[in-house]
Formats: sequence, C-alpha cells, structure tokens
Amino acid sequence: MYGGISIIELLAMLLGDDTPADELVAKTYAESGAGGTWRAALHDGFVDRTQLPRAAVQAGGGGGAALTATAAGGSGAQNGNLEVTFLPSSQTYDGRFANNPWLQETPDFLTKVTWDNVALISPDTADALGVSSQDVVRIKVGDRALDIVALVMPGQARGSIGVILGGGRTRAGRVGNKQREWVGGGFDAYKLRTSAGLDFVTGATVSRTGTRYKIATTQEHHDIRRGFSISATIGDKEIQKKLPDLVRETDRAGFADVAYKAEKTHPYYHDHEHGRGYSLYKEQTYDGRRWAMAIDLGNCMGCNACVVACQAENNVPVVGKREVTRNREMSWLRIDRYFRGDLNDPEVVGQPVACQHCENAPCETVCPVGATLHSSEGLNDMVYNRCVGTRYCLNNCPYRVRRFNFVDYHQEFNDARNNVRKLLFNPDVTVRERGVMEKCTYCVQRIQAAKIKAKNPAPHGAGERGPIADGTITTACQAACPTEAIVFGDLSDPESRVSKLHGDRRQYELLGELNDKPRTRFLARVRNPNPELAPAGKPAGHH
Amino acid sequence: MSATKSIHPDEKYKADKMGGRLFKVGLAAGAALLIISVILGATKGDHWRRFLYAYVVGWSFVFSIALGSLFFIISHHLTRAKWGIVLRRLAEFMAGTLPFLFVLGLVFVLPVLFGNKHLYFWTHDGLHDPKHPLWHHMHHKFGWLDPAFFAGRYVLYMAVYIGLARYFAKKSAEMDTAPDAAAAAAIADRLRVVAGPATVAFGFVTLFSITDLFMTLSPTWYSTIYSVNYFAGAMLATYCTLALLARVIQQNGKLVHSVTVEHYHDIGKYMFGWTFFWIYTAFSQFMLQWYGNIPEETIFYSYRMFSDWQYVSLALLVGQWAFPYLCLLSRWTKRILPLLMFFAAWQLVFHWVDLYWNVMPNAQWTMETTAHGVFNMGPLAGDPAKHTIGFHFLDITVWLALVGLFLAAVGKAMKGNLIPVKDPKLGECLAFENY
Amino acid sequence: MTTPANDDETPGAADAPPPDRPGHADGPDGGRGDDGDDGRGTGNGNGHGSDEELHGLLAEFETPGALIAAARKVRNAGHTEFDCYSPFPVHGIDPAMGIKATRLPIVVFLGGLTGLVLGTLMQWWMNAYDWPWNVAGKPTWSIPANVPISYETTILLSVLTTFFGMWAANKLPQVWHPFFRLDRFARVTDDGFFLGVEAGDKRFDLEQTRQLLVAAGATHIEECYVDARPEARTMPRWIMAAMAVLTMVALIPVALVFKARATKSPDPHWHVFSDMDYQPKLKSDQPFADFADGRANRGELPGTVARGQLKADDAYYRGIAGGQWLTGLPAQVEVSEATLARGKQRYDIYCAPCHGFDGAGMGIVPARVEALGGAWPARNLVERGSAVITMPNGQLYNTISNGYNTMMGYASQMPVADRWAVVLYVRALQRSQNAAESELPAGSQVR
Amino acid sequence: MASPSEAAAGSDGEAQAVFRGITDDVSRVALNPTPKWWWPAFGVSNLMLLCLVVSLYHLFTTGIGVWGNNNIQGWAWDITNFVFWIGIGHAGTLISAVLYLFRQDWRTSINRSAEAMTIFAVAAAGIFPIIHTGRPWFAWWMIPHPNDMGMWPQFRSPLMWDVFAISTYATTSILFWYMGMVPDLATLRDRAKERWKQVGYGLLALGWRGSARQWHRYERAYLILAALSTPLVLSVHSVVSFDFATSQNPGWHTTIFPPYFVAGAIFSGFAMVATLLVPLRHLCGLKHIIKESHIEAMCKIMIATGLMVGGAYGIEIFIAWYSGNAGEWFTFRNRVLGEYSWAYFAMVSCNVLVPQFFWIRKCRTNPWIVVGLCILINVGMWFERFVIIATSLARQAMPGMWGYFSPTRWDVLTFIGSFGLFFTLFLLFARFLPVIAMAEVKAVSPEAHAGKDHH
Repeated sequence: MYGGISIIELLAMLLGDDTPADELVAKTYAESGAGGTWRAALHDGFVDRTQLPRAAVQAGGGGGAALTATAAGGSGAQNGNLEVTFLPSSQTYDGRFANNPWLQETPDFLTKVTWDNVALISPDTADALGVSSQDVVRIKVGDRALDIVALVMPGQARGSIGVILGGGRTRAGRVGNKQREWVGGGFDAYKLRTSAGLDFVTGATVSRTGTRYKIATTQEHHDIRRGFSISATIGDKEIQKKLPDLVRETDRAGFADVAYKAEKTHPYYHDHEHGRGYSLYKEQTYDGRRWAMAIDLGNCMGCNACVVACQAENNVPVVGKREVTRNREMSWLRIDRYFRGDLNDPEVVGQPVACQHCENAPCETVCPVGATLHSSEGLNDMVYNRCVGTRYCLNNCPYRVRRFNFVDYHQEFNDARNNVRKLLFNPDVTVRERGVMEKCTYCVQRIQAAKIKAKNPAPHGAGERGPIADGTITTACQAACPTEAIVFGDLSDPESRVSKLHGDRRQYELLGELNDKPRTRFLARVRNPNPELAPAGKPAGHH
Repeated sequence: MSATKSIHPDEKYKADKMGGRLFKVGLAAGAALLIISVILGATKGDHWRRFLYAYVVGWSFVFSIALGSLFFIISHHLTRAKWGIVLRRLAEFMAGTLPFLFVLGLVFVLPVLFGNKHLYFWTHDGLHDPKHPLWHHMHHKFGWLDPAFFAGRYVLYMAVYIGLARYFAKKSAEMDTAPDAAAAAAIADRLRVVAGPATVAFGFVTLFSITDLFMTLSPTWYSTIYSVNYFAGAMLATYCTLALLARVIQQNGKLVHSVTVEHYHDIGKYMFGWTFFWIYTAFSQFMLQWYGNIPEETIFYSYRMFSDWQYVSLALLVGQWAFPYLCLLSRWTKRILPLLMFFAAWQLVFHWVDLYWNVMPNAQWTMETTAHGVFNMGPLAGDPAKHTIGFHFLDITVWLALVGLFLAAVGKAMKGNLIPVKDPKLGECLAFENY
Repeated sequence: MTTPANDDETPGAADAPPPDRPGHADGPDGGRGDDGDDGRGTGNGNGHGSDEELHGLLAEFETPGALIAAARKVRNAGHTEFDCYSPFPVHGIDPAMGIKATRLPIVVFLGGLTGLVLGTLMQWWMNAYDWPWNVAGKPTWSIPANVPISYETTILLSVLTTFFGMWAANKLPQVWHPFFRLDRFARVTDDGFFLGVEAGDKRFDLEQTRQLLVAAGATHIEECYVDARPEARTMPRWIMAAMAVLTMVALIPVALVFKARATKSPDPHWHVFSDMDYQPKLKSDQPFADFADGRANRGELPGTVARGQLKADDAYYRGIAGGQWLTGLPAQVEVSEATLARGKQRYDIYCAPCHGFDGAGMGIVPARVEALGGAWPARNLVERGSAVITMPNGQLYNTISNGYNTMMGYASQMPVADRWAVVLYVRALQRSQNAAESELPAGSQVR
Repeated sequence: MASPSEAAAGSDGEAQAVFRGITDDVSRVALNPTPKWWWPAFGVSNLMLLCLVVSLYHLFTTGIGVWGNNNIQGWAWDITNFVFWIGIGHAGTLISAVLYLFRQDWRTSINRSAEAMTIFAVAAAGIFPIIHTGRPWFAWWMIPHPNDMGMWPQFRSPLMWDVFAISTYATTSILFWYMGMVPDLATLRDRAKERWKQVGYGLLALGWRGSARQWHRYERAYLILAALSTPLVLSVHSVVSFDFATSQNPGWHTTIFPPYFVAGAIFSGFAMVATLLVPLRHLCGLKHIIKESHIEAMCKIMIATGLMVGGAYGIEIFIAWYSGNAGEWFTFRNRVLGEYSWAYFAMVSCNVLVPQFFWIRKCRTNPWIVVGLCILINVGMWFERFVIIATSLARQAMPGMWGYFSPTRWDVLTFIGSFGLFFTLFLLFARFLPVIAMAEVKAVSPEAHAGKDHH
C-alpha cells in the first residue's frame, strides 16, 4: 500500500534480480508445470485437477454405537485424571489473528465468548470440581500449569477440559496482547501444550485459584443459572418452552407430511395479504417493490461469516470487552444459540437474528421525532441524523435488534495516527455518532446502488427503468453466507427466490403472534439425524 | 361550613307504606316482564343462549347499582363525608337487595354449574381437546374456570358483599334507636373504623368478581383494567339511581325538606366525575389495545369496531360520555332538577348500553366441531365485520324485568327511617351548601 | 409602593372625629405591643398638597360579619363605586355587595375549546397532511394516538385563559393603588377588613358617606388623596424609554431568525454540533495526505486479481493473440447492424469531438483551436494509406483502451464490448471513406 | 391587644388576633433572619446538586455509556428516576386541587408546600427525559416548530405525549402555585421591612389588595384551576404510564397502568410530602398550623393508595396467568422469582406491607415512625418503577438477548444529584416564600365567620 517491497523481492534484489514480485511468482508458477496461468490460478484460488487422489475408507464395525457412547458419556474421569483437549480458537485460530479486533469481538458460535480464550468444562464436571463460569482455574498437567478462566459449557464431554488456544499473546500487537481483565486478551494455553500432546493430554488436575475473571459473552451475559435455584429454573424452563416457537424444527417424517406447516397459525392470526384481520386500523399497503429476506435455518451452520460481513459492510464499530460485558456489542446481526435438552448432551440450535423489518414495526411508532420510519418499499429506515437517542425504539423491539451508540466508538479516529485505518470504512455507509440508534438496514446502500444502476442506460445498468432482476442485490450477509441460507429480494416479484421461500410451507414469522408482520421470515429446520447415531430414548428433533 | 340544621319539623322521613307499594309495583312489573321474557327465550330456539346473555346484561345492570351503593356507603363512612348522609339510607336499601340479587344471579350461575354450554365460552367441551386452536390459550386455566369452582367463587363474592351490606345497614339502623347522641356517635365511629378494612375487602373482591363474572364471557380476551371500568360505570349508575330514587320519594311527599338542591348538585358533580372516570378507564383500555395491536387483545374491539356494533360503540361514546359530560359541566344542569333527572335517566340507559356492548357481542362466539374433528371458531371467526347485533326484544324485557325485581327488592328493604335521624353529622348534612 | 404595616392608635370607631387634615395617617404610633418595631409609618406620600384630590373614603371594620353588613348598607344607600377589602375571601359578601358572577368560566370554556381544536389540527396538519409518513403501518392520522395531546392542549389553554383571564378581569398587575398610600391599609393582607368608597361614585358625598360608614359600624375612617397632576398619573418617561429599548433589543434575535429564513446564503451552515457531517470514513474522491498520490482511492494492488476480474481472454480484453496484435475480431464480437449502431453512437460521443464525425480529424475541438489561431490536430483516422488503416484491430482496440500520445485511454468510460464496437465502426468509416466505386452497391453509383 | 377599640370589640377582636397570629407565624419564616438549621441543610443540598452538575458534565461529554444502560435495557435508572420524581409531584396537585374540590379544609395547611414540592419534583423529573437522550442537544426537536429540515415531530409517540403532558403540568402547577401565593405575597410585601424585599414581594404580588371583587374572580379562577388540575393530574401520570403500556413488551403492555400509575404517584407523593413536612413543622414552628391530624390524614391516604397499588400488583399477576399469553406470564414469574426478585420483594414489602403500619395510631402520630415509614414507601415506589422498567426489559421475547442491568457510579451520582436539585429548591422556597397559604388558612378558620349572623 505504501509501495514497500515484499520479502521475495528483497531476496531477489539481494541476488541481483529486480523483477517485481508478481512476475517472479508468475515465473515460478509457469516453471512448476501446474498448468494454466498464474493469473488464473490466483483468480480461482485453486488449480484445477491438482487434488489428491480419492482414498477409499470405511467406518469400522459398530462405529455408531461407540461414537454415541463418547458423546453422551464422556470419560467421567476424576480430578487428577482429566483430559485436556486443545482447540483452535474460532476467532484467532492459534493466535495468529489475535490482533484483529473484528475477529476478537466475533462471538464464538457455541460459547459466545469474545476477546478471551477459555477452558470449557461440562456442567457435570464443573459441579464435581466445584467450578463455575468465570472462576479462574489452575490446570496442572505434570509440572506444567496454566491459570485460565473456566466456562461451563453444555455439550462439553464429561471429564474433558477443552482449552482454547490463541490467547495470552504478548507481542501480537495493540489489540491482541494480553491485557487487563477489562480489555481481554486471554490466556496462554501453550503453557500446557507440548509436542508430546499436540491435541490432547491426560492426567490433568483442575483446582480453583479463588480469583474470578469476567468473561465477555454476547449471550447469557451473565450465567442464566445465577441466583437462587428457582430463579435459575425459571430462565431455563422458559427458554426450553420458547424454543419450539422461536426456532422451529421438524424431522424428516414431520416434513414428509403434506399438512406440515411451520407457521402454526395463531387462532387470531390473520392473512397478511388480505383484509384488516384483527388490526384495529387500516394498515398501510405497498404498491411497488417490497424488499424481504428469508433465512433458511436448515442451511445455517453458525459459521459467523454473515456477522463479520455485516460488520465490515456497515461500518459497525468494535466496542471492546468492557462494553460487551455491559451488553453493548454493536453487531447488527447476531446468531442466537440455544441448547435444548440435557445440558450435558444438548442439541444446539442457532438462529441468525437481525432487524426483521416489520411492516407494523413497534419501534417506529414510538419515536418522537420520526427518526425511524417506513420507506415506500417496506424498509424500516433509520434516519441517523434525526435520531435524538431516546432508546424507546430499542425497548420496544421484540427482537432486540437495535443497537445504540452509548459512547463515541469512533473516538480513536480523531487521532491522526489512526488515519490509515479510516480506509476500513465503507464509503457508502454513514459512520454513526454517539447517541444514535442503529440497526440492520437490509444493506440499503446496496439497494440504492442497484436502483440507481437500474435507472442508468445499458450497458452499465439494465438499460431502462424497471425491475431489478432477482439476485442483483445481495446483502452483505447473504453474499458471505457459504450455504446460501440467507436470501434477499423483492416480494412484489412472484418469481423471485425470496417470494418463493416466503410461500414455502417451512416458512414462519418470528413472534408472528404480535402482528408485527416481519419482512424477514425463517424457514424451519428439518433435522434428519442418523437413527443409529441418535442416542437411545431421544427423539430426533421432535417438538 | 360547620353550620348545622336540625330536621325540619314538617319533614316526613318514615318509610311507612312506601316500601310496600314499591315492592308490589316492582314485583308485578318484574314478574310480568320476566314471564314474557321466558316465553320469548323459549321460542327463540337457540338453547336459551340469547335469554341467558340478556339475563347476564340485565343482572349486571342491577348488580352494578347495588355494588355501587355498597361502595357509596362504605366510602362515606370512611371519609366521614357529610353531604350524602341524607342519601345514605337510600343507598343502604339498594345495597340491601344484594341477597335477592344473589338469588337472581343463580339463574345463570346454576345452569353453568349444571352443564350449560351456551353462556360461558370456557364451558365448551371442544376446548379440552389439545387440537383446538384456543387450547393453548385456555388449557392452563381450566382449573380456575371450572363450573363448580366458578359457582363456589360466585357464592364467596356474594357472601362478602352481602355481609358488608348487612353489617353497615344493621349498624346504621341501630343508630336510629340509639339512646343518646353519644351512643350514636360511638356507632358512627365504629362504622368509620370498620369502613377501612371493608373498603379493602370490597376492592379486592370487586377486582376479581367482575373479571370472573363478566370478563370471562369473552373467550380469551383479557384486560387488567376491566373491573375498574365496570366499577366506574357502576358508580355512575348508582349516583343516577340515587338521584332518581330520592326525587321519586320526594314526589311522594317525603324527605321534601331534607334533600335539597345542594345534595342534588353534589350528586350531579359525582355523576360528572364518574362519567369522566368511566371514559378515562374505557379510553385507557381501548387506546392501549389499539396501540399495541396484538391480535389476542384487539379481537375484542375488532368485533365492536367493524361490524354493526360500531354504531353502538359510537352511540356509547356520545351517549355515555360526550353529551352528558358537556352538559354536566354547567352548574345549572346540576341544579335544575328536571334537567338533572333527565341526565340521570339518560346515563342509566347508556349504562345498560355499555353493559350490553360489553357482554352481548360474545353471544356470537359459537364453537363448532365439524364432522372431521376440525375445530373452527364459528361462522364469524376471522371476519369481525360479519358480526351482527342480533337485537332481540328479549334483551329489553329481561333488563326491565330485572329492574322491576330490583325495585321490588329495594321496596322490601325500605323500612324505618328514610334518613339516619341520629347520625351525629346529619345536622351538617342538612345545612350543606355548595360554595 | 406601600409602606409596611402600621397600626394607628386611632380613637374608637363610632366617635372617630374626622381627621384634622386630609390624609391624616401619621397619628401617634402605638404600634403593636408585640413587635414594637415600626415608627416608620409617617405616611410618606400620604400628605397632600394643593395638587392632590380626594380618591375616596376607607373605613375599617373588625370582623368579616361587620364588613358584610356594612357592604349591604352601602349598597342599599345606592353606592356603586365601592369595594370591600379583606385578607381572605369573605363568604357572603358577594350578594351583599351585589357582585355578579364572573363570566370567567365561559371564557375558559372557549379557551379550552380553542386548545382542543388547535391541538387536534396541529397533529393532523403535521402528521397527516403536511408530511404524512408510514409509521408502523398505523394510519397517518391516528386519532386515538392524538387524544392525549389534544387533551393536554385543551387543558393548557384553559389554564392559561383562567390565569390570565383572572389577571385581566382583576386588572392585574397593578402595583399601585391610591389606598396603598394609607398605612392602615397594609393590614388588609393581615387582619384588617376595609370598605372603600370612591369619590367618583355618583352618590358620594364626603360627609354623608362618612356618616353612612360610621352608622355601618366602621371602627376607623380615613380619607384618601391622590396626586391629581397628570404627569403623576403617567409612567415616568425613563421607564417608558427603557421598556421601548428592551423591546427593540428583544426583537433583534427574532428578526435575525426571520432574516435567516428569508435569505439564501452560499456559506455552509454553522456546525454547532457536527451531527455526523464530518465522517471518519474516506470517500473515493477524497484527498488523503498519507499516500504519496494524495488520494484516498486505492487502485487494485499490483499482482492481485479481483473476483470476476480474471479477464483471461487476451484477444477480447487486450486485443492480443499469441503475442501479436489481433488482426481479426474476438469471438465475442458479433459483426452486426446493432453492433455498428452502438459503435457509431459511442464514437459520436467519445471520439467525434476530436476525430470528427467523419473520422477525418477535424472535430469541434481541433476546429475551435484552429479558429483561435492555434494548432491541435487530431489523427485523421480515414486517411488513405495511413497507419491507422493498416493497423491491426487489436492495436486499434488497444489505442482506444489505453490511449496514444496525447489521446487518453477510454477504458474507464467504455466497457470492452463498446470499444470493440467502436473499432468496428472506425473500420466501417475507413471503408466508406475510401471505398472504390466498384464497391458500391449496384444502382447507387454516381453517374 | 394594644388597640382599645379591638379590646372593646371582645370576641370580634379575638378573631383579628387569630388572623394576625397566622400572619405572624407564617411571615416570620420568610422575613426573619435565616434560622440556624437552614445553612447546613442548604450546604448539604448544594453539595448534592454539585453531584448533578459533575455527573451531567461527564454525561454530556462522554455519552449515555457512563450509565449502565445497555442494548437490552435501553432505559434503566434514568427513566426510573423520571417516573419516580414525576410521581412525587402528583401529591402536590392532588392536595391542592382534588382535596380542594372535595372541600377538605385540612388541605390548606399543607397545600402550599405540597404544590412547591410538586414543582420542584417536576423540575427534578424534567431533567431526565432530556438528559437520557443520546444527543440531548437535539432534544428541542421534540417541540413542534418549523425547521430547515421540514420535519415535524411524530405525534403517535407516547414520548411526544409526555412532552405535552409534562410541559402542561409544569405550567399549570407553577401558575396554580403562584396564583395561590399572590395574596400571601401581598402579605409579605406589607410586612417586609427591607426595601428590596418590599420591592421583590411587591412585584410578585402584582398589586394585590384583597378587594372583594378581586376575591370573587380569584376564587372562581382558583376553582377552575383546581377543576382543570384534577383531570390533568390524572392524565399526566397516565401519559407517563403510556410510555410503557403502549409497547408490546410483556410487563409493560397492560391496560390498568394508567390508574395504577396515578394511584402509585399519589402514594409516593404523599409519602414525600409527609417526609418533608414532619421536619418542617418542627423546624419552622408551625405545629399548630400543620397539625398532627393532617399528618394522620396523609397516612390514611397512603394506606388507601398503597392498597390500590397492591391490588394492581395482584390483578396484574392474575391476568398475566389468566391471559394464556406465555410471555406475559413468564415476565411476572420472572419478576417475582427471577434474578430480580430482590427488587420485587423490596417493592412489595415497602409499598404494600409498610403502609399497613399506618393502621396503628401510634405509627401515624410519632413523627420518627412516620418519616421512617414514608422514606421506606418512597424507596418502594422507586423500586416499583425499577421493577417495571428493568426487570421487564431484562428478559423479553428473545432469550438470545437477555441481560442484567448493573448501575455505574454515575447512575448513583445523577440520582443523588436530582435530590440535590429538589432539596435546594425546596429550601429556597421554605426560606423566602410563604410556606403556608395564610389567606386560605384564615378563610377556613372558624373565626372567618366572626360577626356574621348565624343563619
């Protein structure tokens, strides 16, 4: 970027060759005989027909049963003989990305932890050890010891401690270095890891050090099970009760039933397309385009790509660990993760939730200055510079997808030394000031760009004013989704993918009973577990 | 101010035969109308549904007046209010009808107990099937909305009301026969002390009894302010009835000097005040459910806003609130007795419309089970606009029959003095002046 | 300003002699035994000279009851210009004095009605008419949601009408009144009950009225004089001047606001609060000193290939085939009427200004330069035998894309397909300009 | 008495003495030199006010982030404090207006200070809606005015209703208070010795001279103001309750909120009046005007309103269960048994159980007990708002966004600061203005009828 020279160029220069690096590489590539051009290989990211030959492998006899036993039972080992497994971090991998704040603040899909690496302990083992979340524990293996914060993790195998790598770096950079508790940075798990046991070691002893360490999670901001037992039960039970409604699922048999409909019609639910139904007023209608989204839960695997893509596209600030502990993370799109069933062997369900762009959005009606209102195409628009920040909309959003700039998260850009980091902003998206509410916009800047383009004559645009072809606009999350779980488009076009998905029998509205008429609809997940692998006595995805 | 007066020497304040006459007239009219209504109900051919609904409306009308009278008595003792002492006995007579109203109420409570499925929606058998669309909303409260438990609670609520009414009436009557002023003052003090806990009991029982008796007529709908709104209407009706009753008694030559225009003026003020409170609670309920727009709640209003009922709703808004409210603003409306009587009668009629409007639309909540075991919520489900008022002559006759019977019960209770002659504050009440 | 409370030890009421001189109020100061601290009540302003005229008689009574009785008497005697003064509202005095009920309630009702109408209209006009917008699917004019504000404006205007209506009816504020000159009158806000008959009353007669008041039970009677000079009855000039100046000063900001609204200004508006006008983000055309080229816009990094930008087809994208300029046309380019038409259109936009519509190199730009006496020739594209004619298609394409000498590249303006279309059109121009007669279609040759 | 004429008048002169006694006692507070207790009290209040200044400076320069509010609980202490203060204000209006309409003469002894308390409580409340916004410098956008953006406020928002309700309420309270004070200011004008006080009180008294014609219109206007204030006071807290009740949030969206909030407001307001007046009558020597029976009457009203509030708690829970709405029922179970149960039980015990002590006569008459119980009630009423706001928001429909609010030191400082503002204003009032409505006390005293024929 600054016209510096790369290592190969330097080496080549030392050898007296001042060919530019790319040409050097291209030359080497051509010499390698891989076929095609370097440019093509660079563009495609792979070289065709260079894969390894397919290996023929077969599962051993009775493999299913063995796997089941491991998952459900674990080793059940006593303290002193615990197993420690080393897991790469979903954020920093082995620590190499520790200096990337986007990644640091992207919550791990399962643990929802940001900014730190932790030791995962199953609920049973934690009870046996007398450890609870946020306790700093000392894990001893032989003469090696590691002080790391514990997180009680449903689904972790009994008797096994999952130590996540990647934290506790001292020379990673301004962001990645291990710092004070409130800044994060994690723990150096390599203290335990030797070449003798790269993936796991056994014979570990875990003891409480007596100190506590605040973990910043984006869900269960505190342990739901805190407080006296009734309090804990109420939260847990409620989640279990809500789950079948929030994250709808069915199994193969259920889906095969032609009468299956994920939208469990509320008795007072009315047909959105016709009539007033039970609304006490004539609702607004939309003549032109109607943007909408469909999220197929069956495809979502919780990889977080959408979350990071949204953050990059929409100039969503990274807020730091302390703010995350105060529930102030700014990500417009979050993936809710729930555990179902026995907490030692739960099923995990995830659900990406962003602004649902309700037609009857409860957030809009309470804004005193009209800073959030509906566009003629059905977008729930946020007018940043009209917002005075009453936060009423936030309180009134049943989906809790609105994000408030509690302090100036862009303050550091006042410092000239951070100038070059300004380049990370998307020029098409306003950077929000403190005191302003924000939320998912369906990437309105992309929609507007497409609309402008559609008005331009060919060949830049479609050549005439008219419909924007389905698929022309992709939201950032949609573009990043590897499984195409997210589909965006125009409902007024009956042939668009999103229209079809909205007509799918797996579709349902989140919290539809409120008559908010969300434009984002979910498609129920169809679980189809291998009956051989499903633990005995456990219904496969029934609700 | 602290000026007092003694009872006018020419005053006739003994009930004498007036109670008996009222009893006869009321009973005759009530019985006759009731017979007509029963005949109409029997020929209506809807399993007495309309009759029962009309009966509940009529009963809730007279019950609200008795209830309001009871609160009038208790609150007057509690606050040591002076102006209404001359009216207290009349209120006691009206509250004294509660035992009789208890019996009248059994007309719709007993059928429910013995398996009538046409009045209360929750008695419908189909609801107990988990496949029923409303099962999710209802199944947890089948224990509460159990006919036997319901009847038991009815007895309990009425027992509390009757107990309170009898206690206050008895003590008040004792005051008349008190040997001296000190003894009467002691009774008055005693009543004031009891009035505190009595108000508490009254308040809590009313919060639940109204919810139980009338709100559960709407299938799944709920509103926390419902009983407060009913109570507001009840108080309004009570003051109107007090005004009319006092006037009728005066025209029979009694209490001519005791009840003055000042007292009527105060009744008028309270009518005005309760009209305001009624619209306040009604608006709170409506606006909040309109604003929230959650189908579970808006269903109540959607049936009353988008069908023929909308005209009743509008009539209620104008008749129960806007028109009398504006007119009662003026001091003169309250002091010119014919005008005041007109508004008292007007408000009473609209009080009935209010109750009718609250209860009657539920009558079309029919539940049907098709042959295929698929439940639907009746022919009108999902289309509020198809709702009709379904007015039947029965609606009026049952109401008037119950009013007649209520008046008969008032006549029965009307014994002894028409004013508490030995009440320590009576003098101040007689001298009462609005300033 | 009046003087502090001051008890005159005036002899009893009934036999009170008329004061020996008008405005007598500075009798022996007894004061109140309990405070013993006055003696300042020497009636500053109570004395009167020749310029003073009688305002009225002020009689004192001991009880509210006595005041009512006196008021009735005075009224019955036919007086109208009189008033009673008491520390609190005395009940029963209104009928005694014959005060008619005030019409304030009607005024307040009208005020409230105005508030109701204005409040409702305001909401309708602002939310449903002037700028209706879709909020949560609710109707633009949502009447139930307008009730609270209409209600509040009704009350607000009623309250303001009541308050200022009372001021107006009572002629408040009126910080000065002749009776304030009398020290004794200070007790009216304490424990004194007074009845004042004004000299302007048509039945007023100093002696008779005095006798009437004595008969009514007055404990003390005093004459009250005021300064009769006209200038004493108007406000001092300096106060008027000061108020005028203050009003003018107060109007300046308002005037400025109106001026600002009425005029247009090329200046950017003041940023009292930045309100996200200054963004930390960089837009594509923004200068940025941190880079050598001073631009925020970064091009593709050398050696990288963006998604979808592989452009592996050298013939099509670069006009090269096998290391040589392409002589034919890439497979993607279709030789058709439509392509030629497109090529002509693009050529007329991008090329013709210099090369001329005919390709002869005399477009409007060179023509203009020549007209101004300079020379700025563009290449004649159609000149027989010139390099352009023999140039391979690929090179021509390359020239269009990347420029030649002073001609800039048009790659950023014209997509690849268009450039090929222009190549085609230039070829057509060349052909048409240099066509042999034999090449013309039969029947169109010039004879 | 010094004057022979008065002495001769016998009982009639005694009436005048009674009036003068009232004047003396009340004017003394404002006109005599500053009492010793006043300066320390004022100093402490100013220190608390300083907390407000400091915390507001920090808030304005840093952002709402200095408080503990978050993306789950957008409102927490800020709106809790707002509703708390606005509720406190209600007792003043109730005492002056409603009790006036009901001819409760005992109100005259306390209405002035109660009205003052209203205004200062509204002032303390009024700062919160402004400072709680993310960009308070744009709070004026909520006032409808033509602007270069061509935009209007959104009148469907309950916050806009609040703007109108609170400003109307503040205006009305101030006018009502001031109007009631005009005759008493005239008294102070006529009694003040220092020239600047004479001028000051004189200007404020508008030249009041107690003429019967003036009194006639004044009384009528006062009655109208009282009649207007009564529905206003109902509407203001109802509108405040709409802030919550119009939403779809379980725990917020319930129809009983308007009357329930009003009852709660009166409840807390009376507790605050008693908390202030019990010490004030001792310190200012007004025990014979603010009598024990007045304190007792207030205690009884607290029982009544406390029970209304308790009834609302009951019916809310019952209907939450009855409704069959799972979210609604969960919110209430969570309120009672969830992790905020400590707040819920603090609320119930302070608001429902504590006032029950007032059934006992001893608890109504002992000043220490009264003040203690009243402070507990105010604590309870603060918790009521906290419970409604914070616990309802903590666990809404999406379990993925459940949270727990923890206040920061700035939350605490701002809250203390609001008390500083309130107390500072109240002490200034108690020092310089007529703390008791002298004219009204005189008018309702038996002596007001002296010399009248008993008819």
